[in-house]
Amino acid sequence: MVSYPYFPGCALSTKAKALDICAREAMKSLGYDLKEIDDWTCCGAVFPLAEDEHIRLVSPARTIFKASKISDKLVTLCSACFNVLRRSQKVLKENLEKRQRVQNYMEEEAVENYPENLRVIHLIEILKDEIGFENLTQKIKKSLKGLKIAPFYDCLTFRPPKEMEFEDPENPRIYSNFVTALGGEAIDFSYRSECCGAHISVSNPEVSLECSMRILDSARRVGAEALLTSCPLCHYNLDARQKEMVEKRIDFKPMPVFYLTQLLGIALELPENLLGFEKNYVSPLPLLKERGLL
Amino acid sequence: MKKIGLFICHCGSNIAGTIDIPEVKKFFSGYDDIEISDDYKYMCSEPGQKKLRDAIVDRQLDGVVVACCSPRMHEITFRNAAQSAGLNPYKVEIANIREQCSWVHQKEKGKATEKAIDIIKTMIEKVKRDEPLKPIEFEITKRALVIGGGIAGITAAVDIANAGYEVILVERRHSIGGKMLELSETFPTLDCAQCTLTPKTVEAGRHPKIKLMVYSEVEEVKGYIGNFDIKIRRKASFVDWNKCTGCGLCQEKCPTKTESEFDHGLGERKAIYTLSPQAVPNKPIIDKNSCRFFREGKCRVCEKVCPVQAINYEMKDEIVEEKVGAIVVATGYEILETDKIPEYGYGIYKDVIDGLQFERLNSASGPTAGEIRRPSDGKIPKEVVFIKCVGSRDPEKGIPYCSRICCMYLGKHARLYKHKVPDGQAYLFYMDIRSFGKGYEEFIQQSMEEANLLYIRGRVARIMQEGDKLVVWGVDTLSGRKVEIKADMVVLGTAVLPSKGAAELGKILRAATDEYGFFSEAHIKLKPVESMTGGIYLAGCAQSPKDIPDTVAQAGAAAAKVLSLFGQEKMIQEPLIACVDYDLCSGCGVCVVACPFDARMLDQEERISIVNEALCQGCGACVSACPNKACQLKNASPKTYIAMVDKYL
Amino acid sequence: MKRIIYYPGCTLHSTAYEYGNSTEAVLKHLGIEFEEIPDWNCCGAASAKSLNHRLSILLPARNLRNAADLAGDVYVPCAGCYNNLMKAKKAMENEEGREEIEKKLGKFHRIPEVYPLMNLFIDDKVLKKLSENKLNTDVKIACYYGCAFLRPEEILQNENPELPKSIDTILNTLGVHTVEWPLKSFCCGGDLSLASSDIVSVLVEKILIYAIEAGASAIVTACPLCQANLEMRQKTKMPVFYFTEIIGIALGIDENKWWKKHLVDPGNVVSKLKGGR
Amino acid sequence: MKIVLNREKLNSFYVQTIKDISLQKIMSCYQCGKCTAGCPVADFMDVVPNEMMRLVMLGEIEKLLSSKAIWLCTSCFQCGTRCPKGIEVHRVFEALRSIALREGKNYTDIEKLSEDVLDEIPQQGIIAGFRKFESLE
Repeated sequence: MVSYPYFPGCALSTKAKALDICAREAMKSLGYDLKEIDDWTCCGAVFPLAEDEHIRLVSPARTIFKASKISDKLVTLCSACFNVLRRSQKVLKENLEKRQRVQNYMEEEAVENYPENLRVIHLIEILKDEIGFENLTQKIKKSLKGLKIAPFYDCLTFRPPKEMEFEDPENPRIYSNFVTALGGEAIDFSYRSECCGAHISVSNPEVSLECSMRILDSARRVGAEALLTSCPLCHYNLDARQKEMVEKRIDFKPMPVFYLTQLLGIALELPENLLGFEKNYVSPLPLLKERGLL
Repeated sequence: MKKIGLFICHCGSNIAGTIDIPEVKKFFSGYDDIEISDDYKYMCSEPGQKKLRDAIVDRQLDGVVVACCSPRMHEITFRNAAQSAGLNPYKVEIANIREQCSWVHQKEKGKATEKAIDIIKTMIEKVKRDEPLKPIEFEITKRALVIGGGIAGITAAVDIANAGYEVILVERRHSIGGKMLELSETFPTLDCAQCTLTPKTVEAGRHPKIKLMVYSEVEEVKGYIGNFDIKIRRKASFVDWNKCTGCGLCQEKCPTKTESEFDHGLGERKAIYTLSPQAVPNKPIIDKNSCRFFREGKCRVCEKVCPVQAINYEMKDEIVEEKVGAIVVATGYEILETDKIPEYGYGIYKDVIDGLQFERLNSASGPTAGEIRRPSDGKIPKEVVFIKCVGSRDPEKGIPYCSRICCMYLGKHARLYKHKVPDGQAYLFYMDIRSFGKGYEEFIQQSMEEANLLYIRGRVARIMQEGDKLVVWGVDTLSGRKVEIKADMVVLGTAVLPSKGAAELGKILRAATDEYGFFSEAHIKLKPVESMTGGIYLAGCAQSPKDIPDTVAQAGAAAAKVLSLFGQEKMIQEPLIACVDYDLCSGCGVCVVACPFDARMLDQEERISIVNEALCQGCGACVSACPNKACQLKNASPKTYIAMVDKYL
Repeated sequence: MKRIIYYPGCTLHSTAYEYGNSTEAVLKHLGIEFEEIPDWNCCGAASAKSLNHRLSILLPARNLRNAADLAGDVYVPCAGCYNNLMKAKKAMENEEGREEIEKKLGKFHRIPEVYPLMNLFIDDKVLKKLSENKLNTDVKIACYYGCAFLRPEEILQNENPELPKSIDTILNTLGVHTVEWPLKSFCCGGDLSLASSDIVSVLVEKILIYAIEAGASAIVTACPLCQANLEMRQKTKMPVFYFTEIIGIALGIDENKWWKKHLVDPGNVVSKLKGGR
Repeated sequence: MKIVLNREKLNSFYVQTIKDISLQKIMSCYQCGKCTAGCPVADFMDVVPNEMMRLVMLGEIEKLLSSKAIWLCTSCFQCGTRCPKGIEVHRVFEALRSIALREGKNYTDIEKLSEDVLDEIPQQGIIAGFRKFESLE
């Protein structure tokens, strides 16, 4: 069993539990122990884009210090946490002036040796780079054969590419390869890397609804049966807000939106109560039952 | 006691405004070895030069110091003047009291005058020790090598050959004509590219003075201007071209089809093939990678059908050695691989094509016989989007420079498209319209008016496939709106890059290339066709992106440079180069390694190092490397310099 | 001296009475014979243009036809009239257009030349005569040409619209100092005066500011609409004259009834102009 | 409406502040518009991203501070990712928001947000949203 420090973040502990529980259980069955960091604090939720804001780097720095005491990797799953922690680590590693300013705010963590070598990784990077998608195919218990999944590439995991150093956001493949590894059929669609409207839902809900609807329409047009995401905010916009889409447009057909880890859970035959489908607004159960996957 | 003349130039007020010239003149009158000390407002003027000449004759001077501007400006002027008065030109030295003194010390006039005196003192020491030297002469091999058989190479080769000199024209592909042969029609006159070019390819093919070496590459270049030794690799074509009559039977019967590079992947060709119907020479090669016999060990159909038994599967590459006196580099260009910009979906969506592919679609000899049919389903596209600056002027994803031809060729494409599909709509996304050539702006304006082209000022962010349409997300910055077009086909005006392998060829030739791989010219304005290396000249896109008129003009200029070299009886070179004090040389060979010009070698019998006078550029690398101080530069020995420094201190 | 055909148009007999009256007085004084186009009608003005294109050509064309019966060239004081007559003339330049017009109006045995009134005075002989009557004064005047005498250039082929100088030439000949200023051929707002007077006010204000800045104490124009807009919409008190009025002063034939028609009292400037004599 | 340009305006304190906060080379923008072409919410903006860059260049900052567009930006980083000149346009947007917030110009009234949304939306959305809309004072 490999053990990594794991940072679930606030959404995964509350509103996006389905993303979290599946992750821990599924990874356990693949031989990985995700150890939740003790007494973690918020990742900051938003990476500070203004150059003169330093205080917002303190929280991520604290998390990075904590993780570094256990391992040289820190596993995240929520796209916002991934984005903030990965970019913060890059800034703190490369910009000594900022690092100093941040450390001025810290007490017990303010050590001489900044954990420069700590890598903030996304859970899917374990699946891809450590286990390998080919091996994953060997390890799953149930193939998602016949399930047409449209993988959605959220903004925060991929952009800005120079800071995230993840995958080219103009032609991302990682989730498609993941779906294929699980035996499903990955459907490429035009809007796969367009923004869902994100937090504009708070202030201009009609604008973000439009953004999300375009994404679902685009996936539907090429024959997708469900969407895949690993971002709680995308999930909210694309799943929960289908309620409004149905009201707004008579011909709108709802489509289930899976969390990355839910699909992994199905393929690894986790018990149904751990998959957290009750949190999905559009229930994937009818689709899964029809395909004999549950 | 020497007789040295000192001439101080005022350079208008450039020098006289800062340096107290009467003071300087006074200081040097009666100074050791100074026979005459004089000054003049403009020494470089004719009366100024006359002063110098007269003094040399009247006072029997054996050395001259001119205190004036940088030697880069007028050293040659004063040396020529001295020579015409009977003094060895290498006994003239410049004391730079302008760039190195008056210009930089304008605010401290007193000190500037002192410094000028010091500078002149040191140069007097140098002149005292200068040896009279003679320029070096050597023979010229009056044959030229032209690398690249496109319009640039062909033009240069024919021009040189018509003047009566032999030319070896080397082309990487197996027929000449280059990119221009792939084009359909050319701007701004819309005349057929093949019709314009083929008379030239035919002329090059049968010219008695041109030795055509196609399917060949330059592998090694040694020597120097006037005397290059070249090794050329003749790639195995597996067809004995001496026997082959070009009947075409083998191509017809060959069972293997593969993507045609001439049609840029839009059409097919056989495994044994000529590049195009108008190929010069009209001889096929076997493509080893697709030939069934080479891949699977059986087939041999071509061998069976060939009426003259020209097929030879055993053929090997051959190395040919040649001697030439000048080289013209005309290696042409490539276009940016558009997968560098994945948001446009090139290579993913079949109907997103590049400019050269459109040329083939539009060409009568192309895969659609000149009908505009899109690659995916052969339908006639009714909405076509043309995008400029794809990779050009894009420092992040492509190259920062402007590719110069895309504005024009996309305008031409759109217009030709409208000729063939009158009810279609063409959209052109542009950032600026650069129509700089003769008749170009008129062509673009006429296209807009007559062909009803819609020019949209903005860049495209994304192209995505929706059903059988390509949805183009652009912007019209003039109205400040996002623009969305559901197109049937998209043509990308991709950036022009140097031809593949240009930088490597640059290393072989020892001719500098820039950061992109274009050959560097010796001076951007005054020596635009000369490379940084003597005897190597540039033509066409090898130097920078160019349209056909500019390419042809430059190729003609390169040929003229070659001819002016060949017109000389002997090569003449400056004698200020390295020499060896044989008594001191131990033959250690350090200088051979240090020399960047391959000008040093060891005489194995004498066990000393010698200098190839034609190659040495007088850079001094060997001088500083030599542990015994055996290597010296002529007229710049350490003793001279120590004497100069002594005088200064 | 010379014989001309005169087309006063509607304004010179009505709202721009002072222009019409001063023109006639000056012509008489200079010994230029003039005859109005017999039975002239409206030039088509702006209203016909927007209602009926055909009518907007036929109306001025009829004036041309009537003028054709007299000898000489037509001189037009009003910028709008001049512009419309020239458009009709242009329409007759091609055969098709001429046929179309002649179908309605009958044969033209000639098409007379049409000039703006100013052109009459920049004739060398007239200028010589004017130069005998100097207004020796230090009043500075800004000459304002407006649009309709100058544009569209390809139809009018009159003065360079970016650098008009006919009025300046006339006034200079009379010894008046004219200022160089940039808004000589700027638009006063034209007929927007009725529908969007606020825009006209802004434009007029701008013209006035530049004229004042250039040191002018009066503006001189040749267009009735410009004159009306400039006097009516300004916040300052700068008088706007017709150039014929200034000639009138110089010739000593000006009349009080002209000055009464002005919205801005020109008395001060007039007496200054005269004072220099 | 016309824009009057002068040296003071082009180098105003606002312009300098935007440069300081964003650390972007504003003057290297050559107005290709690729940022706008790919922006998911440009359809809803009163000032689209390339126009914003242009107005910053022209020193028309007040117009931007009162625009709706700066608040509609979702920070999806599409603009900065695709900019051929490597300008992180999203950071310029953030700079404008920061200036507005620091001047106490809030965009929305927290009181008016629907309870349903606040209950359901994940925390990252709320924080991101609030952070843009409410100054800390």
